[in-house]
Amino acid sequence: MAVATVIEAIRSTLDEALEADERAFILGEDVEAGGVFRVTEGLKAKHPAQVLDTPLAESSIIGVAIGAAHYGLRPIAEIQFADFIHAGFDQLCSEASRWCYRTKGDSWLPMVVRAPWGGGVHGGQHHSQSIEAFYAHLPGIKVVAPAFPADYRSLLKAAIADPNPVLFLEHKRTYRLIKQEMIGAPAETVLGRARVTRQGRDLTILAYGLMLIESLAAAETLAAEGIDCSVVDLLTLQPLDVETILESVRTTGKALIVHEDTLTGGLGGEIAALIAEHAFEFLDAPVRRLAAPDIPAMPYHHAMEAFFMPDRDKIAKAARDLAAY
Amino acid sequence: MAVATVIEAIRSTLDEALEADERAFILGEDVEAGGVFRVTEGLKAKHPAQVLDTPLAESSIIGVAIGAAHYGLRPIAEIQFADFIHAGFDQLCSEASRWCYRTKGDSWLPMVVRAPWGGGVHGGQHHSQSIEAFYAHLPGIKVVAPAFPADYRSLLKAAIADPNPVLFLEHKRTYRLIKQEMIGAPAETVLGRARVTRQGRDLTILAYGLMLIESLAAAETLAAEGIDCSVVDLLTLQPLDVETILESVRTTGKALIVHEDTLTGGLGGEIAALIAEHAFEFLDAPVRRLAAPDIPAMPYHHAMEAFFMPDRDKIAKAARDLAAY
Amino acid sequence: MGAPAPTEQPLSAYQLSEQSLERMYSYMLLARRLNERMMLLNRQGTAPFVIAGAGQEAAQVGAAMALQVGVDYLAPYYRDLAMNLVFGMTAREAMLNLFAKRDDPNSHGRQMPSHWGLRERHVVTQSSVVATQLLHATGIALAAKMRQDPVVVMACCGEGSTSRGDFHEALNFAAIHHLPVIFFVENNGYAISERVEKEVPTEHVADRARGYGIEGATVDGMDAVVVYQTVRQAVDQARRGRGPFLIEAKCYRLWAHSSDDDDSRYRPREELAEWAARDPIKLFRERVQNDGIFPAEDLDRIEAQIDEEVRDAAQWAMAQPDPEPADALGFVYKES
Amino acid sequence: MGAPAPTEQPLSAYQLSEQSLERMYSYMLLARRLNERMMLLNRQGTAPFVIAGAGQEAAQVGAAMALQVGVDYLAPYYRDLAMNLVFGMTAREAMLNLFAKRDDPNSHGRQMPSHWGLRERHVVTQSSVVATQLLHATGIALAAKMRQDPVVVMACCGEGSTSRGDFHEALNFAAIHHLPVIFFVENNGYAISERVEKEVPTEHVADRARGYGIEGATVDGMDAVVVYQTVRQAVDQARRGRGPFLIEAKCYRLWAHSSDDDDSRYRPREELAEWAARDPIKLFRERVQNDGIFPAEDLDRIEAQIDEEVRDAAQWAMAQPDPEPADALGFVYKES
Ligand SMILES: Cc1ncc(C[n+]2csc(CCOP(=O)(O)OP(=O)(O)O)c2C)c(N)n1
Ligand SMILES: Cc1ncc(C[n+]2csc(CCOP(=O)(O)OP(=O)(O)O)c2C)c(N)n1
Ligand SMILES: [Mg+2]
Ligand SMILES: [Mg+2]
Repeated sequence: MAVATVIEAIRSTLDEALEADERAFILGEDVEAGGVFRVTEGLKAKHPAQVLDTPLAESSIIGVAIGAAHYGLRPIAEIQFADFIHAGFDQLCSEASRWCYRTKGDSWLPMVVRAPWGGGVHGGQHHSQSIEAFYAHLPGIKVVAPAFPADYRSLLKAAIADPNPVLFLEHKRTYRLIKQEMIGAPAETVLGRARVTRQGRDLTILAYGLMLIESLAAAETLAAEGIDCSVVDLLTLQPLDVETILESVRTTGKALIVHEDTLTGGLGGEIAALIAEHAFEFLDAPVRRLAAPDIPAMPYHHAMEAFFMPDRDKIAKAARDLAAY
Repeated sequence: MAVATVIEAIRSTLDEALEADERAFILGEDVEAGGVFRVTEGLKAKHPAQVLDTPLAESSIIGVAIGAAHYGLRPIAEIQFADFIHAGFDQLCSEASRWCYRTKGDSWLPMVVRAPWGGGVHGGQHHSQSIEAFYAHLPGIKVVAPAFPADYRSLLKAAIADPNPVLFLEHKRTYRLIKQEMIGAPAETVLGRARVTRQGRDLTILAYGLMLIESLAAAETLAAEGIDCSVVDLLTLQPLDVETILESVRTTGKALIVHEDTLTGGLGGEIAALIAEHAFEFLDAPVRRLAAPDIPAMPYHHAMEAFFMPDRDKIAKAARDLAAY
Repeated sequence: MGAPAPTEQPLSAYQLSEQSLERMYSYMLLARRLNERMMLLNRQGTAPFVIAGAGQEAAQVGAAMALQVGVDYLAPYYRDLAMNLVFGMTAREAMLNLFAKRDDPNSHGRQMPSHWGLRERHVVTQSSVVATQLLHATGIALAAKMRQDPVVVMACCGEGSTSRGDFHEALNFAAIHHLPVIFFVENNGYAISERVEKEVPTEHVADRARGYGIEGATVDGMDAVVVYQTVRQAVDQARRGRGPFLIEAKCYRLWAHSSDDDDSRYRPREELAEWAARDPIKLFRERVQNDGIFPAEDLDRIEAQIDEEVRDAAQWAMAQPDPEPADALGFVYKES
Repeated sequence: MGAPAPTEQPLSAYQLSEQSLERMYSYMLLARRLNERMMLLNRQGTAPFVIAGAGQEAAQVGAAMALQVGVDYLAPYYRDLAMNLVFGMTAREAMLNLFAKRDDPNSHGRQMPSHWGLRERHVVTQSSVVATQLLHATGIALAAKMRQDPVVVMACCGEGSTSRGDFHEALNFAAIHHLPVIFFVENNGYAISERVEKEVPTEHVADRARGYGIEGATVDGMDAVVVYQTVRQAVDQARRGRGPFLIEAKCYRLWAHSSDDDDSRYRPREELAEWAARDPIKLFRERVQNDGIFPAEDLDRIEAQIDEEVRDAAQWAMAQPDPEPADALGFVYKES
C-alpha cells in the first residue's frame, strides 16, 4: 500500500489490529457486509470471530462496547453516521467518560467509537453533522479528527492502543478524496498533539478534518498574493494541544479558526477563548472564527449546502480580511 | 405572594399557566406527587387533567412532549434532574431543535423542558451537572437559566408562551436559597435578553444561575476594596444577548466569565470568543474564565465538591487579579 | 426468509367497494411508477438520492386506507411514499421532494428526499433517525386523547428500527396510557444488509406486542386487502379507546436499500427472485382481473393515466425553482 | 398491590446446606442492620444521604448466592447492598462508602453512597442513571462468550427502570446473541412515588420477557430460598449457553425512596403495614426456627455478632481519612 486513500488507511489499520490482538473486535450496524462506506469490507471473511453485526440501536452499541472493554476486550464500535450517535450520548457522557474517574482508576475502558462525520456529501440534515463540540466537552473521552491518510492510520492505531474511550471521527468527505504516499509521510502517532502543517508569518489558521484540507488550499492561494499563513492541524480535539496552538498564534499574532460546525457553541469558541486568555499580549487583531451559520445542521439542496459549508474561498476571504487588519 | 422563593415562583407560574390555558399540561416522573423538589406540589389536585406522571424514560418524556406540542398542546415536561436529560439528547437535538427549520416553519413546537441543574447540593456525579453547553449548541432550542425568583417567574411565563422548544434550567441550589419581593422586582420578560445587574467601572463579570449570586457577593467584597465590577446576568443562554455582553465589556475593558460547568468546551468559551472578536479593541486585559476543573462532573464528598465549585471567594480572587492586570 | 403463501379468498369476500379497490390499485401503482421514475432519474444523474418503497406498496396503501384522511395522523418513515399519496400528496409534490425544490411542501429542500411531513395533511415531519417518530406519534395520541378528539395515529417503521430504545419507550407509554396509536412495522426482511434475525429475537416482529400486553398481528404485507382489513379493525378499536396495536406487515424490499446501496454484496439472488414473483402490484392486478372485478381495459387505462401523471410530474417538477443559497437561513425559530 | 402469600414448603425440601442457610440469614441481616445504622447516622446528621434496600434483602441475597463469586459478574443497582456483601464487601467498606471516605473502594468519595463497583470482585461500577448498567452487563456477557469463559452476568434494576430504552436494547441484544445474562428486576412496587402500574403495562414485569422470546419468571422476592432456586436454575442454563433470563422478584420497599424522600405523601400506610408483616428477614428467622434448622440461640448469636460488626464498622469508618479537596483531580484518564 504505497499510496492510500483515507478508507484504505483505516481499513488496513483495522485489519492489522484484529490480526495483532484477538481481544480486538469490531461491532456496529452492517459491519459484516462492509458497512455503508465499505470501510470494514473484507474484514468479516478474514476475522470471522472479530466482526459483529449489532441491532440497529446506538445506545446498545456503545453500552455493550463499554461492558466488553471493562471485561478486557478491545471493542472498536462503528456508528454508521456520526449523526446517529446522539442516542448513545448518555452512555458516552454519563458512563464511558466517567468510568475511570468515578472508580479512581480501578476500572477503565480501552474502547474506540468510530464515526463518519461532516458534510459536503449531500447528506442533508442527518448525514452531515459536526458532532465534535458535544463530545470534546466530556472530560474522560478523547476525540480525534484527522484529515490525511497517514494520520488516520497512526492515530487510529494509537486510539486502539489507548486505555481510554476514544471517539475517532472520520470526515466522510475525505474518505476517497485524499490519497497519500504512506511511506515516510508525516504522521502524528500520539493522541493530544497538533501539527503545524504549514509554517507562515502573517497569520495562523486552525482547523481539522475537511476544513484542514480547505485551509491548506486557501493558504496556497494566499501565498500567491503575498499572505503567508501558518496552518495548524488540530488532529486531537480533546485534549487539545494548547501549547502548539498558542505558540503558533504568538508567532503570527493573528488567529483564524475554521470549522464546519455551526458557530455558536462550536469548538472554535474554546480555541478562541484559549488564545484570548493566553496569547492576549501577542494578538495584533481580533480572534476570528469562520464557521457554518447558526442553523440546525446542513440543508440538503446542494446550493444551500454550499452556502452552509465553509470552503477554501471563504477561508481565503476571511484570512485576507484578517491579514489586512 | 409578596416574598417568594424560587420554588414558589415556579410553582405559582405553573399553576397560573395551567389555569389560563387548558392546552397546557405538565408531564414527567413523580410530578403528580409533587416531584422530588416539590415544585409541582398541589398542582395535580388543582388541575387533575393537566398533570401527568410518565414512565421513567427521558427520551419518551421529550418525544411525547414533541408530539403533543405538534398537535397544538403546550406540554411542560419535567426532567427530574438535568443530569438525566442526556438519554433525551437525540430527541432534543435531532428532532425538537429542527422541527421548525426542517419544515420551513410549517410545523413548530410550543414546548418547555424544565430541568433542575447545578451543584452545591451534595448530589455527586449525576445530580449536580451543568448541561447548558450541550444544549446551547443546538440552534432551534432556547435555553434559559435564571437566578432570582422574579426572573424565574417572568421567564418561565415567556417560555411557556414561546412557540419554540425552551430548555428551562432551574439551579437547584437557588430553589430555596433566594427569596425576593415579587412586586416591583426587576424581571426580564423576554427571552434572549441579558441584564446588567450591577453597574461598575473596572471590569465585567458575566454569569448565570448560582454563579450570578456568587458573583454579586464577590462584587460587594471587591467594592469594599475599591474594585468596581459590573455583573451581567446572562439569563438566556441561547440565543445570547450579544449586544449587552459586548456593551458592558467595551465599557469596562475587562471580562471575567464565571460558570460552574467544567472549563473546556463550556459556554464560557463562546462568550470569550465573542468578546475577543467583537470587543477586541476595547480590551485592556486577557478575557478570563473561571470555571470548574476539567474532571467529569462533580465529586460527591463535600471537600471535593467545594474544590470543584467556583464560589464568591474564587471569583473575588480572579477579579482582583484581573483588575490588577 | 421465504415469501408467505398468498391468501385464497376472492376479493368480493371483503367489504371493499369497487371504488376502493380501484383507489387501492391506483395508489400502489402510482407509488411504484414514481419510484421507478425516480430511480431512472438517479441513474441519469438528475436526482442525487432515492430511497424507495418497492415491494411495500400493498402494506402501505392497505394500512393508510384504513385511516380517516383529514382526521387521523400519520407518522411515516422514509419508504412510505404510497402512504403519503393516500394522505393527499400529489405526484408533482413527490417529484418536487425528490429534486429538493424550493416549493417542496415537505421541507423545501432542507431535508433529504423521502423525509415526509405536512402539518395540514396530518403527516408528521420526520427525520432520518429511525424510530424517533414512534414517540411523536405517541405524544400526538396522548394529546388527542386529552382533548377527546376521535383521532387515531399511525406510526410506521421498519423491523430493524424496532431494536431501538425509542420503540420500547413508545410502546410502553402508549400501552400504559391506552393511547390510540397503531404501530405499523413494515418488515421487509432487511435493515440495509442485516437480516431480520439480527434485529428481532422472536419469530415475528409482532411478538414484541406481548411484552406490553397489547394486541399484535402479523399480516401478509403483499396483500393490500388483508392489510386493510387488519389495520381497519385495529383503527376502529383504537378509536373506541381500546389502546394501541402493533401490526407487522411481512413484505419485502424488492430493491437495494437506497440508490447508494449495492445489495448484491449481501442478498441472495434466489431469495429476491422468489419474492419478486409475489410483487404486490402484479398480484393485485391479477386478482382483480381474475376475480372479474375490473376488466383488463380498465386497468390498462389506469396504468396509462398514471404513466402520464408521473411523466408530467417529473418534467414539471424539474422546471420548478431551486432554493436560493441563502434560503438555508430562516425559520430556525418560529416567530410568535 | 398486595403482598403475595408465602410458600408453605419446609426449608429442608430445598437443596441448601445448613451452612448456606446460615450465610443467607447473615447476609440479609447484616444488610438490614447496616441500612438501619446508616439511616440513624443520617438522622443524626453524620451521613448526608442514604438509599437503602430494606425489604429487598431476600431477593438480593437469594439471587447473589446463586452466582459463583469470583467467576460471575454483578452489575448491581443502588439498593443492592446485600448483593455486594455476598460478593465480598465488608461492613467496614460499606461504611466507608456511606461516609464517602478516601479509601472507599467503590469510588473514594467521588460518587454518592450506594454507587457500587469494584473491578477485582467483579462488581461493575454503576452510575445514578438507571438501566444503563443492563447494557454494560450485556457487553460483559458478550465478551465472556467470545472468550469462551464460563461467566454469567447478573444485571439488576428496579421495575420502574424497565421503562427505559436501555432496558429494551439490552434484552434485545442479549436475546439475539444468546448471551449469559440474568436480568434481575427487583419489583418493590414503586419508582419513587410512582406505582408499578405507571411503569409497566403488563401484569408482571417478567411478562416483558415474552417480547424477546426469552424465559421469564416471577418469584416471591420476600423468600430468599425461592429466589435462590429460581435464579440458580437460570444461571445454570445461562452457563450452558441457553441465553438470557428475565427474573422479577416481587418484593417491597419498606422505607421511603431515600433519606431525602417523604413517602407519606403518596403511599398508603395500610399497604405498608401489610407488607411489613411479611418482612423477609423476620419471615426467614421464623422459618428456620420453626423448621427446626437453627435453634433460637444460634440466631441470637448471629444477630449479636452482626450488631457488633455494624457498630464497629460505623465507628471505624467514621475515623478514617476524608478525601483532600484536591483529590477531586486525577484519574480522569487511565495512564497507559
Ligand atoms: C438511529 C439510526 N441509526 C442508523 C441509521 C442508518 N440507517 C438508515 S436506514 C437503516 C436500516 C433501517 O432498517 P429498517 O428499520 O428495517 O427499515 P428499512 O430500511 O428496511 O425499511 C439504517 C441502519 C439511521 N437512519 N438511524
Ligand atoms: C435515567 C434516570 N432518570 C431518573 C432518575 C431519578 N430516579 C432515581 S431512582 C428513581 C426510581 C427508580 O425506580 P425503580 O427502578 O423501581 O427502582 P427502586 O428505586 O424502586 O428500587 C428515579 C426516577 C434516575 N436515577 N435515572
Ligand atoms: Mg427493514
Ligand atoms: Mg421500584
